Formats: sequence, structure tokens, C-alpha cells
Amino acid sequence: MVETQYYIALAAILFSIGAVGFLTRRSAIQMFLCVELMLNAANLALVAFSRAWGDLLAQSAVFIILTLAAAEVAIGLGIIVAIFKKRPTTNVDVLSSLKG
Amino acid sequence: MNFVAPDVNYYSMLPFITVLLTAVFATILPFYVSRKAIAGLSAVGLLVALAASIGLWNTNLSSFYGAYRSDNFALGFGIVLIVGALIAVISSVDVAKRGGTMQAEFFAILLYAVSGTMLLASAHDLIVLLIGFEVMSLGVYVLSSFQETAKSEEAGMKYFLLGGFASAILIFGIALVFGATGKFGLEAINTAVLSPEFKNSSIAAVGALFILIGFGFKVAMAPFHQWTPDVYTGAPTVVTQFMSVAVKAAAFAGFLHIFGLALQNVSGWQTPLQFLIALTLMIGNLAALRQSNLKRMLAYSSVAHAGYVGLAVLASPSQGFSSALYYLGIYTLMNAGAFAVLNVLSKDDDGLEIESLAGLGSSKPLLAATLTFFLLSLAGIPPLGGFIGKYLIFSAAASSGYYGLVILAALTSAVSLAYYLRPIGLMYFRPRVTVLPDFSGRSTRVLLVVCAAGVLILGLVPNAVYGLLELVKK
Amino acid sequence: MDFNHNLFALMPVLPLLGWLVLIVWGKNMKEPTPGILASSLVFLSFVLAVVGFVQVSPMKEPLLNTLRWDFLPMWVSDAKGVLVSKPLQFGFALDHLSSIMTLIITGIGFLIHVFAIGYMHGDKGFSRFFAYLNFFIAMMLILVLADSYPVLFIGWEGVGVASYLLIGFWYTDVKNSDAARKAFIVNRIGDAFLMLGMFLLFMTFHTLNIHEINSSFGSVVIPNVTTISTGIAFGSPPLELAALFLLLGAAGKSAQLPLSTWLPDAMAGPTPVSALIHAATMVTAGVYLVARSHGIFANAPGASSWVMWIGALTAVYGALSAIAQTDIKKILAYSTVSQLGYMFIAVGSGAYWVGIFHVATHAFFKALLFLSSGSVIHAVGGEQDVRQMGGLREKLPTTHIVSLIGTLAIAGIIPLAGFFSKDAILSSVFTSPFGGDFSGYAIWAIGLIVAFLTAGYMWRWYSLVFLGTYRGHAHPHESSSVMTVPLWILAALSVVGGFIGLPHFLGKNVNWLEGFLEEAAPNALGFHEIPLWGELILIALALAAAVGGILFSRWIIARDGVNSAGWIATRFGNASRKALFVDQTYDIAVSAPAKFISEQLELADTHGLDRGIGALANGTAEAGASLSVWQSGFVRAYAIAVLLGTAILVGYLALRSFA
Amino acid sequence: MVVFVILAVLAIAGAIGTISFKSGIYSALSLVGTLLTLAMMYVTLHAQFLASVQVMVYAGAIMVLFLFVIMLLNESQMSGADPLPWVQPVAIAGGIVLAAALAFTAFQFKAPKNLETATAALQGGTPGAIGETLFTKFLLPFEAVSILLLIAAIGAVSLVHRQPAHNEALETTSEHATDNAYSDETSSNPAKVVA
Repeated sequence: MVETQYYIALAAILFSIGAVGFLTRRSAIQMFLCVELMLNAANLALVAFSRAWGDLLAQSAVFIILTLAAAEVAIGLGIIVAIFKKRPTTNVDVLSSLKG
Repeated sequence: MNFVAPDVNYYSMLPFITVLLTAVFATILPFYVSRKAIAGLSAVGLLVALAASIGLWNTNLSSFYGAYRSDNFALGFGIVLIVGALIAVISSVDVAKRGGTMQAEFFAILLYAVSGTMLLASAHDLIVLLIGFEVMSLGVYVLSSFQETAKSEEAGMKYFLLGGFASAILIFGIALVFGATGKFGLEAINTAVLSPEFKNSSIAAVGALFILIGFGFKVAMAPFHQWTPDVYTGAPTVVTQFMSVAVKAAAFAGFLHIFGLALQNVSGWQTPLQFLIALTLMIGNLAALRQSNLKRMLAYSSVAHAGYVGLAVLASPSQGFSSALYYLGIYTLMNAGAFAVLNVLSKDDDGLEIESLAGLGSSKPLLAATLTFFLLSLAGIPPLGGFIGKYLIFSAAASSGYYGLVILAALTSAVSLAYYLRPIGLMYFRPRVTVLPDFSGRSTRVLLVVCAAGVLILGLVPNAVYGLLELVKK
Repeated sequence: MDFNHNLFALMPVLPLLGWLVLIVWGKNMKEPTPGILASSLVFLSFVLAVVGFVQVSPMKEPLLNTLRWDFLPMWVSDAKGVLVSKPLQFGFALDHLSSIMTLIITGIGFLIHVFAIGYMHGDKGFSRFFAYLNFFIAMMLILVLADSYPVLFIGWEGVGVASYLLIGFWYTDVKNSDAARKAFIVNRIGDAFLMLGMFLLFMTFHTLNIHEINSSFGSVVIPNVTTISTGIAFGSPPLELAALFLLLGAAGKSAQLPLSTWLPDAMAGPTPVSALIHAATMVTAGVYLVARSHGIFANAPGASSWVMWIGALTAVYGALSAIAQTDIKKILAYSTVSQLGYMFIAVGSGAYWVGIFHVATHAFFKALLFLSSGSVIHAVGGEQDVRQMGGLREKLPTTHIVSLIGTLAIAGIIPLAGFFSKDAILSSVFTSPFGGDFSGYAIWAIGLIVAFLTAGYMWRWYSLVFLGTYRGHAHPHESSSVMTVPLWILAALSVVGGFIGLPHFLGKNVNWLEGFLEEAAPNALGFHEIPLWGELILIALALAAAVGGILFSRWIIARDGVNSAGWIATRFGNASRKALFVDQTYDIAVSAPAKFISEQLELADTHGLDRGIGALANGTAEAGASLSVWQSGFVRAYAIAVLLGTAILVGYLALRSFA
Repeated sequence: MVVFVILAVLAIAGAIGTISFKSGIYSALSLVGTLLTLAMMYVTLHAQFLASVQVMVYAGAIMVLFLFVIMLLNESQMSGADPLPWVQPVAIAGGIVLAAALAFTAFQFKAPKNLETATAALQGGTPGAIGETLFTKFLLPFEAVSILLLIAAIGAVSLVHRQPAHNEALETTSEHATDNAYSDETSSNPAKVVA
């Protein structure tokens, strides 16, 4: 059996990749995809910890977080689509009128 | 397989369930009745929940194996949250003519968000807390982008993207804390940390840090505060009002719970938190100095106040919890009150140029006087409530030994007077230049007077209320 | 509770009532009703103050106490180290010290209220003005009657608010509201330190009740107090630090260096305000605070010598600045700064009654001088430049006489009030136990020089206004009796006020004030004894300085004529190389930074969007710019702050676990 | 270990693909790849139920929604130059620091229990085992998450049902014209104003 540490390290790497992607992508949708990647990294860590502790609670928590991600997607895509109706771009750099 | 019956005590969740049921009614009923009726229904529902919270005082009930607790801390925060929501609901009625925020779903979503905040304040389990956090966040994302204006959309989008980013960090932190302790329950985590078998202190420290960042984002602590001025400015004013008080209060409730109960014996987050607070105090107050729009100035001021309340998280829970609760209660009255004045005085949701307040003292004495009250209280001038709140938090932090931060907080709060005084000086010391609209109806006027009276009373007889709070957490 | 003994608690309530009534209904009242209402309420307070004085004087246990409600929640560790709640009570207390202060506040306050009825005649904001004045009196009374620091702090901030409202009273001039804001903010910086001092005191004493703290020095032995012999001695560090914080708070309110810049600007307010708030009462709150906290300062010799030095420097600074002014009120404003410095010297030396003595006499003659200026300004149609005055001796006979009395009193001419209090200060600093021998003598010498300068600039003030021929264009006329009667009363007080504190050599019990304050503000221990002839020499020197100052000033004016626009810059400078040197030092050391700070503060007000940031220091303007670059509006720029913040914090933890 | 390495490489490759493809569709498809690898990894971690949920809900439903929206919006390329060119290098540097620090911390993890016994307690992460936990100890989150779904549904609906900020005249007309709050004034108003 592979030790828990490796899974956590993998989760850490996926998390960091997601975080970098969030910053380098300019499309709102792709940024959002990166958030999903980060959430999955957290899920992976939870599942690995669940095995380490022999505790099903963490797996249940992953189930909850999955639902949470789905809810977030519904709202997020809703906002993106709503904005797209007026401005035909998902480029977030356009949204920079509020500043200072 | 031995099936364990779940421990359910709905009575303990009465305020929460009331708000939730009101939300459900507010979702369904708009098919049949007008929105004024929905506003009334929401207000009544919130009042019932308020009464239920008061009724449950000192009963200390819990449910779901202690994952949901109606102790005085949760009830106190519940009352603060309900009051914040109530102020937003009442303020929203008068500006309905301005359009945008009186859409029927407004109340439903607002109430769901309130239920989320209450869940967040009562939860003693990281996952439940997370759900409350998300219900609140999703509601507020939608509310921020509620108007079909470029600014509102930009605000909603920014808040959503950054909020999702911060949530992901928070969830990763929760995963790490679970990994280190094997528990989700707040007290259980502390027990695990204190047990001799605890060996993953570094994992727990990183987890604590991630949770700190997630909550630091939500309560607007620098350098995670940058969404705040933009979103607060772009969102409809009523929503900003709700966000700046209820969302902040709830986030602090969770913040205090996690760091005061679960992670107080984990080392590693205290020093970063001190840096965050110091940065927040400086940036919030300095940036507020240069704002010309009242709405944006209040946004930065709310960043600064996150720094003050942050001191309570550092302080020992015995003093930190109750002083933070007291502070946030007063803050809810004074900040929501200031936003309510701003709300009825602006012609749209873009806020108000501070310059245009000139001469308000003679043209609209009530609005000017109450705004003066709220601003002076925000600045911490005795005998108003803001002073007592600051005093309690500062003394809590000082008795935990954070002298440097307290000195910084006191000095920045002295500087903050510069921007709080500017509108007051304009209102009373300058002749009128602009004619401002006045949307205030009777309900808003009553609301303002009640808020101002509350600010004064909480400042004059602090011990009357604070005496009740002292026992919120042993 | 004995009602009669708690009557004094009504003192602040009455003017507060007046404030409420005037704020709500004042607009509907016809002039002079608001003025009469406000004055009579203050007069009632004065009656109560007299009653309280009569009650307190014979008492040996010198405290009347009124407690109302549990005010501030506080925790104290009990014997087992468990935190228990011990709420602080909101209370008023009247002892000998606060009794003196209430007499000054309500007495002078009443006279100034009456004067203002005439002075503010026809002003649009007549009722508003009296509402604010009443509010001020109420807050000032709360300040001096408070029996604990937090309650004192309420009054402390309240007088700040009142001063803010009154300085900005004539708001049509933008300068005025800027001055108001500057005054409030500078005050607030001092207040922040006062608050910190309160925390430290609470941590040291577990209470914030002033009387408990003061009496605790009798029973509790404070560790680490080195014996006061030579040089600088220190009390226990928390005590010294708390005392220093209190000092900074006091310095803000009393316009001591480095927080002194606001007071001259505050003269933008109506003249009765300058007289009441910025000369007689509010600015002396700092002195009162030190005297009130005598237990702390007496046991903090280090902080006490700081008080003395700050006072001495401020006294010189104020006196030197006053010489060159041309505005009739600015001369008096700088003179006030200087005299406040004098009071700080007194309380810093440990002779607390002397500080209060000077507070009282100064209140008499400075209020008199300000009100006389008001009368003059009133007479010459709003002109404030002394170069446009002169020769008013015949035209304003009453004002002239009382001004002369005031001038001689502040100059320290025997037997007027200023002579006695100034002499008491000089002799107490000469014999002070704090600051070692050198400091004592040095400050004594500085005090002597300041006495010389004071006499000089005050004589200049007097002769430019009243002597010679009239240089202005208005048609001066004497003020109405509602204005002159208060002037006469104050003049009388300025003449006889000094007799409450006669010097020791005249007899054992002639000094009534010291005996009166013996319980409430006892002197610090360890004053040197000086022989009778030494005391007489000190008095002679002080008198010589005063007379010399007047003569010197006369000589300069006689030589250069009254038109002394370039007086200090050219003629005086050419006449005396020494003075030129002082002038330069003043420019470099005091004027430039003071001007710099005030410019920065004004920049903060005037520069539109960039306002505020410049207020703090020069470099912050750039900080402001970089803040707005940072707040660029781009989501990704915000997210990078989150990511970098996270990376740095986690990296810090990882590195820490390495080590 | 071999399986782990293969899956890990695949997951990282998918993740890098997600963040580096310019096209939204490729990006989303790469993420689907990562999600599927993670599902397989869940199986190796004795979380069978989660593995299937991951495939069905995440890869199946959520990502389809994403693809649907991407195709609906049909945006090919980001137009214009990047206004924040400095973000990319800084982000990558920050990401590397974060990854290194986190991975370093990950290897400090000390297993609290014997892995074999702990694994046995999971009962393979079957639906039955998970279900029992969800309905007993985890009942509150399980119920509370329904509020989340509720607010998501209502929120998404209201986002497309928004009304523009409009002037008072329109508003008062609509107050008279409609007696229920959900009626869509934005579309009906002009007609009523004309009428």
C-alpha cells in the first residue's frame, strides 16, 4: 500500500497547479475550472486521510464537498452566463472598472 | 450492523428553522402576493426568530451530537445577524422605487443567506461550518450581482471568483486539519491536539493557516481584502449593508469558533494573524483616507474594523469571544445605520460623493444627525457604543499581551477620525451645494432613530448587555 | 445616600439639559433667550459648585461620591488566578481638587456665557453657539468630576468634540473647519495614548478608579523605585510607561510639544470660545490629568522630569512664537501655549497644587485678555491685526483698564495674580525632587527667561493695541455692559486671585490653596528646603525679569515706533545678535517642523482625491499612490495577493519547522 | 506504487493541461481526465462509493455543464494583450513556493494508525457504509447541504431573471399592473406603458 504522504504531496501539487492556473488564465470559465481542480485536490487529501485514520467521516465529507462544488458551479455558471448576455466575453480583465 | 439513532433536537434549532421556513415561504409566495407583502413576511419571520433566540437564552441546548449548539455565543451572534438582516430588509423597502433590489427573489435569497450565517455561528463541526459558510457565500454572490448594471455584475463576478478561490483554500485547510487530528468536531479537534498521541503539529499548523486565509478573506483582512472595496462599491447598497454587517459578523463567529475552540493550542497561526491584523489596520485606514465616495470609504472602514475585531481572535477566548460579539453587535447597528443613511440619500446604487453631503445638517437634520452619530461611533468617540466596543477588544488583546498591536490599533483609530470627521464637517460646516434625493420613508426613519439609540445605549450602559454576554463561553 | 451630598452630580446634568433644549428648540427661540437660558443653567451649576465647595472644604475624608451604574465590564484575577468580573462603576466624585476645577469652569464659564450674549449678538447661529457652549461645560464637568479614567475619558473626548464644533463654528471660511479638524485629530492622537495608559494602569493596579489608584501608593509598595538622589531616577517600568502615555495624552489636550500646533489655529473660532476653551479650561485638562494622577507621577520620577522638560520647552517655544505675531488673538494663543508649559513645569516638579494655582490665575487673566481682545475686535469691526490698531486707550476706556490689569497680571507684577503663581512655580522647580539638581536649575533659568519674554510680548501687545494713535479705519466704540461687566469681574479676580497661594515666608498658614489641596493632590516627597533669603532672591529675580521684560519692550517700541511689521525680522534682529540667534533656532527647531506638519495636515484637506494620505508624513503620499496601483481593479491582481500571501505564510511555517 | 505513480503522472498531466490550454474545451476535457484519474485513485484508497460518485456527478454531470456553457458562449480566444503581463511569472514562482512548502509539509505526516487496520475499518468505502455514516453521525451536514442546493437553484434562476435598474415611472406602472411579485416586469412594462 502506498503511504499517505505521497497522496498528500500529490494533492498539494494539484492544489498549487490549480492556484497558478487561477492566476494565469484570463477566462472566467477557465479560472473557475482551476478552482474545481483545487477542490479536487482537497478531496483527494481528505480521502487519503480517511484511509490513514480508518474513518468514514472524511469520505462522507468528500461527498458533501462534491455537492458543494455542484452548487457553486450552478451559481458560478449562472453569473458567467448572465454577464455574457451583455458583454460577449468571459475575459475577467474587462471587469476592472471598480478600483482605487 | 448496529444502527445509531441520530440525535435530533429541533427545539434547539428554532431560530434557524424559523428563518429557513420564512425563506421557503418567501420563495413560494411571490407567485401569489405582492413584494411588499414578502418584505413584511420576511421582517415578521426575522422578528419571530429574534424572539426565539431570546427565548432560548441560557438554555444551552445542542443537537446532532453537539454539531449544532444553541449556546449563548451562538444565540448572541444569531441575534446580531437577525438584526443585521432586519435592517437590510427594512432599508430595502424605501429604495424599491430606485429599482433593482426589490425583485421578489431578493428576500428569499437574503433569508437563505441569513440561515447560512446562523448555521455558521452555531456549528461546532468543521463540515457544518463549511456548509453554513458556503450557503452564506453563494447567497451573497447572487445578491451582489443582483442588478443588471455593469458595476453590480463586475462586483458579483469578482466576489464569486475570488470567493471560490478562497473557499478552495479553506477546504484544503479543513482537509489538513482533519488529517492531523482525525476529527471534524471543534472540541474533539482540541482534545486530539492536546492528547499525548498528537504528532502531526506541522500539518495542523498549515491547515490552520489555510483556514485562517479562508476566513481572513471573508472578513476582509489584508492582503486578502482587495475584493472588499470593489464588491462593496459595485453591489446594490442594501446588499453591501447586509454584507458589511451580517456576513462579517457570521464569518467572525466561525473564525472565533475555529481558532478559539479547535485550534487554540495549535501553534503557528498566531504570528501570521498578527501580521495580517497590522497590515489590515494600516491599509484599511490609510486607504479610507483617500476615498471621495462615501460608499467606498465605508468599505475601507469595514476593512479596518476587521482588523480591530481580529484582535479579539488573538485574545484569550474567555475575553475575546464576548468582546468580539459585543463589538460586532454595536458595529451592526452603527455600520448598517450609516449604510441606511447612504442608501436613502443616493440616487442610484453607485454610492455618494462625500462632497455632496455639504449642508445636509440644515436641509435634512435627522439624516445628518443620525449619520453623525454612526460615524462618531465608528471612530470610537465615547460615550457611543463604538468606543466601548473598541475598548473591550483592545483591553482583551492587551491582557493577552499583544501590546504592540493594541498601540497600532489605537493610533490607526485616531487617524481614522480624519475620514469619519470629513462628512460630519461638510454636513455642518459648509453650505449646501448639491440637492440630494431623499428616499427615506417612515420605516427607515424609525430604523435610524432606533439604531442611533441602540448605539448610544450600548455605550452608556455597556454592562447591562455585556453582563449577559460575559458567560457566553467559559 | 444623602441627597444633599450628591447634589454636585447635577452640575454636568444642567448644562447638558441646556444643550438638549437648545438643539431641539433653539431655532424657535428669539435672541437673547438662548443665551440667557444657557447662562442661567451654567450659573446654577456654579451655585452647585459653590455648595459642593462649602461641603468639601471642612472635610478631612475629602470625597463625595455618587455612583450610578455598573459601567465598564472588567476582569480581575482573584487570589487563585481565576478571572472574575469586577465591573467598573460610572461614578462622579467631588474632592478638593475637582471642587477647585468646577469653580473655575462654571465661574469663568458663566462670565464668558454672559459676555457671549453681547459678542454673538446678531449671529445667525446664536442658539447653536450656546448649545455648543453648554455641551462643552457639561463635558468639562464630567471630565473633572470623573472618579475613574474611563469616565474621565468620556469628558476628555466630549470636550474635544465641543472644541471641534466651536472652532469650526464660522464655517463659511474653509480655513476654520480645517483648523477644527486638525485640532480634533491632533487631540485624538494624544487620546490614543491616554487610552493605552489606561490599559497599562489597569494591568498594574487591577482597577481604573482614580482614587483607588492614588490611595494604593500609601499601602502597596511599588517595586523598583530607586531613591531619588541625582540625575534621572526611574520608578517601576509599567508605572513609568503608563505615566508617559498619560503625559502624551495630556500633551495633546494641553497643546504641549510636539502636539502643540493645533492651538494657534484654533483661534479661528469665536473669541469667547478662545477664552473659555482654548485658554481657561479645556487646555488645562492636561494639567488637571497630571495633578489628578499625582500618585502615579509622584512615583514615576522619570516621567515627571519629562513632564517638566516638555513644559519648559513648550514655554520657551510659545513665548518666542508670541513675540513675532501680528494677530491680536495669535499673540495670546502662543502666550497660552507658553503658560501651559509653565503649568506642566509645576506639575512635573511634583508641586501639584502649584500647577492648579497657575491654572486658576491663568484662567482669570487669560480669559480676561481674550475677552478684552474680543471687545477690541468687536469695536474695530472685526479687524484682528495689531498693526491696524493703536490708540484705543481713549476710545475703549474700560477695555483699556482691564487689559492693562490683565497684561500686568500675566507679566507677573506684584501683587497681581500672575506674580504669585509664577513665583510659586519658579521656586517649586528650584526645589523639585525630580530631575536632579541640574534639571531643576536649568528649568528654573528657562522659566526666568520665559517670564522676561512674557512680560515683553505682552507689553508689546498692550502698547500696539492701546497706546499711540489709532491706525485703523473703523470707528471704535465701547462695548455694551453685558460685555464689560464680565470683564470687570475677571479683572478683579486677576488682581486678588493670587492671594489664595501666598508664598511660605509670609507665615505658616497663609497659603490657603496648598492646605486646601493637601489631601486631594499632596506634593511629591523630597522638596529641598531653601532659606528665607534664598526665597527672597528668587522672588526678586522673578520680579526683575518681569519688569525688565516690560522695560525692554518699551525701549524697543519707543525706538522702532509702533509699526513693527518687521520688528523681529529686521530691527530687533539687528539690535540684538543674541535674539537673532534665538530667532534662527526657533525657525529651524520649532517653526519649520511645526509648519511642515501643519502644511501636511492642510494638504490632507485641500488636495481633493489625494487628501488624507499627505496628512501623516511626506512619504505616505507615495504609499497612497502605490495603494491605488495595488487596488487596480483586476481580479487576477487581487488573486495574486491571496496566492502570494498564502505562499509566504506557508513557506514561513515550512521554514520554521526546518529550524 | 507503480499504479500510484502512473495515476499521479496522469493527474498532474491533466492538471497542467487544464491550466495551459488556451481553448476552454480542451481545458475542461483535461480536467475531466484528471477527475477520472482521481476516481481511480479513490478506488485504490478504498473509497468505492466516492469513486463512482466522482465519475457520475463530477466528471459526468458537473463537467458536462461546464462544456455546455463553454460551447454556448463559444468564445474562441481572449482578445487583446494581457494587461497584467507580470502576473504569470509571479504566479508560477508563488505556485512553486507553495507546492514545495506544502509537499514538504506533506512528508512530515506521521500515520496515526497502522495502515492495514485503518484500511480495514473503512469497509471498502461501500455505499452501505457511507450511507450509514451520512444518516447517523453526519445527518446535519447531509440535511444542511440541501439548503445549499436550494439556494443554488433559486440563485441561478434569479440570475437570469434579473431586472435592470429602472426609473420610477416604470416601477409605479408595474406596481399597479401586477399583483404578484414574480411577474416579469421588464418585458411587460413597455407594452403597459404604451397601453
